[in-house]
Amino acid sequence: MTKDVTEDVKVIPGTNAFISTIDKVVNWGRCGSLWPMTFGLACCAIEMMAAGAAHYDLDRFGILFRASPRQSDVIIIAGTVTYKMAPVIRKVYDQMPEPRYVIAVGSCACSGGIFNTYSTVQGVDSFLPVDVYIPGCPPRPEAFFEGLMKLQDKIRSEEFKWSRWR
Amino acid sequence: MEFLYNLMIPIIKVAVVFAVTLLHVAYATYFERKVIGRMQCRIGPTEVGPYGLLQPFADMFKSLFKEDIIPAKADKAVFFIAPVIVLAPTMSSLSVIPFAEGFMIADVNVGMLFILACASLSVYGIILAGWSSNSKYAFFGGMRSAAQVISYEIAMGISLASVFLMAGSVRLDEIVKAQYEYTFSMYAPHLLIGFVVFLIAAFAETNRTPFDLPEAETELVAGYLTEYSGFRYALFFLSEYVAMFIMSSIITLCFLGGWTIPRFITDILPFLSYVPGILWFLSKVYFFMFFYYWIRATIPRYRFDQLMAIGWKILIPLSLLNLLIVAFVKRFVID
Amino acid sequence: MTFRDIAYKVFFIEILKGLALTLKVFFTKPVTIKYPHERRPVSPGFRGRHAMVRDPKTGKERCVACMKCAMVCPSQCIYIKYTGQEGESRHLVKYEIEAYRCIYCGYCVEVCPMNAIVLTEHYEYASYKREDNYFDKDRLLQNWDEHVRNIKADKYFNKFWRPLGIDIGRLPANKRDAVVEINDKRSD
Amino acid sequence: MEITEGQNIGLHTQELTLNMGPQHPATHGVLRLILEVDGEVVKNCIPHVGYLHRGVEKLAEYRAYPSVMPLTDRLDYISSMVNNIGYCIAVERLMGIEPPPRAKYIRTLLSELTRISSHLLWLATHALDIGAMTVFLYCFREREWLLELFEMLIGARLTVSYPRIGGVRCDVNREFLCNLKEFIKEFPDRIVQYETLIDQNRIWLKRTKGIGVISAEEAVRWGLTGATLRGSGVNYDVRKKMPYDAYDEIDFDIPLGSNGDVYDRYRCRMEEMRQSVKIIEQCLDRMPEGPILAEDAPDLDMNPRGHRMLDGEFSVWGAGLAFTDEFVTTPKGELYSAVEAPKGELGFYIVSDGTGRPYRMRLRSPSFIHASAIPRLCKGHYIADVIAVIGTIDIVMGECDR
Repeated sequence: MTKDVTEDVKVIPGTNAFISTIDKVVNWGRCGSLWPMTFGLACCAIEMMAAGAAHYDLDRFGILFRASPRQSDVIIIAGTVTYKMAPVIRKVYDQMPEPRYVIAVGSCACSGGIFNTYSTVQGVDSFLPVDVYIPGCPPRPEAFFEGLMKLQDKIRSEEFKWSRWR
Repeated sequence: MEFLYNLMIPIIKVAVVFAVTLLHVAYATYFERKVIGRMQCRIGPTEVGPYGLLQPFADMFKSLFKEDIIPAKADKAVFFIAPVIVLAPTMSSLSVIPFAEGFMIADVNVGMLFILACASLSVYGIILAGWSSNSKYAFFGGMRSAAQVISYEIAMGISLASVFLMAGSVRLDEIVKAQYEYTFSMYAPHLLIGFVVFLIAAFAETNRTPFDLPEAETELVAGYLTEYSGFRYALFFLSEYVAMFIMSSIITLCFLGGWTIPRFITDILPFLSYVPGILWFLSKVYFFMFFYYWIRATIPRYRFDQLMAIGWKILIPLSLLNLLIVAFVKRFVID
Repeated sequence: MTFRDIAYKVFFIEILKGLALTLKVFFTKPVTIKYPHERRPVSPGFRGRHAMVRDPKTGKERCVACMKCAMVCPSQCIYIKYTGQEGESRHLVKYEIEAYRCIYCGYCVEVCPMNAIVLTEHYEYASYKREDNYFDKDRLLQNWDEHVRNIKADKYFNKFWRPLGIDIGRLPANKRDAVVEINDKRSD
Repeated sequence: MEITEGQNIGLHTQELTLNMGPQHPATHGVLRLILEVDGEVVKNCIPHVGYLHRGVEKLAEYRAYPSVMPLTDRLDYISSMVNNIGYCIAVERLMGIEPPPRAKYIRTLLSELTRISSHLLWLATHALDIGAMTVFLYCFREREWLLELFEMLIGARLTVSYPRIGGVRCDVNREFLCNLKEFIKEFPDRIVQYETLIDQNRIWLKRTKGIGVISAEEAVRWGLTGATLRGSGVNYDVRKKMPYDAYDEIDFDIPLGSNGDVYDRYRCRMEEMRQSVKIIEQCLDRMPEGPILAEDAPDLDMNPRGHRMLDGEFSVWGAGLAFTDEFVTTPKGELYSAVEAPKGELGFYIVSDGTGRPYRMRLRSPSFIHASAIPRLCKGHYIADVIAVIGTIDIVMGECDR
């Protein structure tokens, strides 16, 4: 069944086609139902709510806000992260099931923004693996959508990200 | 040969019913999002597949391939089995629902009682889910659900008892046939109080707004579902929508004449009698599903103690009153 | 409790009214803008991505390194380096904006005496890496080119270069004539 | 509300400690409440603040007066315009600058627009917390309209930084005024829509009447302001008592409640929205022509007389070094100035040491003071009522933690 590629690596013929099909289906599913967590920190959360409201309607993309981290796929860091809040965010992130994604929205979450102080984390990428950064202070809901679509693009190109935890 | 025939027919029926129901559940979520979206000036899912029609499948694939988290301090065995306890009775109660004349999986003579029993069984799953998660929010959700389902089941049972009294049977198909004798070929106008009580109790029984306290998002995060992720969460989700389907079916069967349509309509438009009964049945069921969503889009949520007060102080006396009146009328007027 | 109250209670009048409203909205047209397919027009002067104006005559930036923008910037996200001694003209060496630190208050646009910096109406520039939106001088000029490419008119005017209603005598000479020609530049 | 004590019937019961927040869908940001509950009844409640402490007051000490304004935007981010105006008024009083009348009217108009947008967001989240999710969407529909108006005016939707010390940044244009007129014509009907859904609804009444009751005297003692105070029947409004901008020339009423419960505060805010529409109409009618910036108003770089070149390589972190005697300075002294923000009385206390930067800026933020009253309001009620109480005091953590 197996075929030697080099000395150590063996390949089962035909699996690539199979795996890439599964990849496609799974990634399509993930793109179509990215559930973010209802988690607002500051100003950007208001624009996040506006993005979910009637004029923009995140539901069109199959995006539903879930309150529990266990059921959400993406955590949207919308607002200033302080040193007091950072452990909480990390804990919430750790509670999310794989695969999980992080979007940093707005200047404060991306880099600390205007608040270059003793109490503010200078960018959530110091303690979370951020997938997409959305600039703006706060970003328009459209910019928010664009960030989510960038994340979907990223998910679409993922490979083999369904086998590790199942 | 006859044995094979006897075996095949139920299997085909089971396959059809389950396929219909699962597809229904998938699209009930889509339908809900669309309906509520339109009521809120937005449009609901559109981007996944044409008109967003593949949305349920995207959700399904996603939750199938999510990581399955079991909290470290959870009671593992119970945590595992709770979604099954919720789903299994709910699905099995589908087997006694007559979708059309003679179209039911199991023709049992206590059909209605079987459904009631199953409905009370599935609440154990919710309690266990809340308890085994070892989370305070989940625990509150489970407790609320237990109290709520138990107290509303009484009102529900008593209001159904008036239907049994009128029909003289607890077989669902006979209840439908008995209704056909009446003017509108349904019990709803005659048993108005019972109908309203049952409707309200059905909302509470399925944990829908305004009685969605066990999973009240803004109070208890996600209630008993708080710790469930991925596929296990999807099972709860599935059983909630199946339960809604069953409740709508019971309302249709017991109060709205099931698969029949009022006789005066067929008198005027005779060609309507050729339409298969299952279509009438499903259209009535879907109207109630729509009503569920409609209510969800319109009114706020009760508080826990108020919910219990309504159940015990208003609905149960009302349903008892209804039963009394029906018994009286049945004994002295109809007979 | 009046008769009306009792009637409201028994017949669920207020809930029926609510149901009627939601049903009415159900049959009206939704207000949703289907974003990737249709966009709401951005108001002129929206404070979006930064750009440095490319002078149509020289093809270079207009900045004279006066440092005013770096000084007023509340989030201190503008980094400038220049050469040139006191008394002679300065030469801009480095002009960098960290877009992820910027808070889009538009102070730099307003304070710039040369109309060299502008916040364009472009807002879709989310990125996968934080470095992607660290704009240096060339990138800022490139942003300007990208922005100008979509403008049909010959001239560009940002309303914060010369705020409406402010006495013209208060403004530096360059800001009084705030319009930028963008036609010449397109040839290169 | 009666609470049966566990000990009285001889059973040993233990109170459950429930941690609500900072990640909780109903705590309006990052408020954290530690609830001690007996069953579902809240026996004790300890609010924890500081999860959004960003050091705004400290940051203000390192910035020139005009550059502090974007910081005030992000205090109460729902009503950033009022914060800006409050700050500008404080600095103007400190510097002795009088803004021209047109600027005053524009500010008044925009304060009220902001008040509407803030109250809409309050209603949206309050109703969503109690379970009426459609009200949320309807409120955001109108709020989007308002944000569009702000964008038309200044180019930003939320964090506007619109006013300037001594006036406003730019004049209102015709497009803005046309849209605004359309909005205020349409808006009262929309308020009726929200009221159709919740005002008389039996569930809403049950959830809000008699919850979080606070008497007038007690409310004053707790230091409550704004609609949270007026719901108890105390007629205190900074717009009337200490008029600023053009409020003394405008005729409007202060809606008052009587019971001091969640429902009365809800009614107060709904009426305030109607009053705001009335104020905007008057502002539009009476708005005079003229300049929008005072003659002696400083520029953004605090430099009225021309520009001083700096030497050599310049590091932005030393920006403070640039302010020398040549720049506009403020007289020494200290000052407290308050405006009526949608949440309550928003005060700025500024100490000036005679340079171009505030020596100390202290904020009297209504949300912080209201947050301290949460335990008083929700003790003895159910968990679900805690949500209603958080909603009714209209807390914004950005302002509370600063």
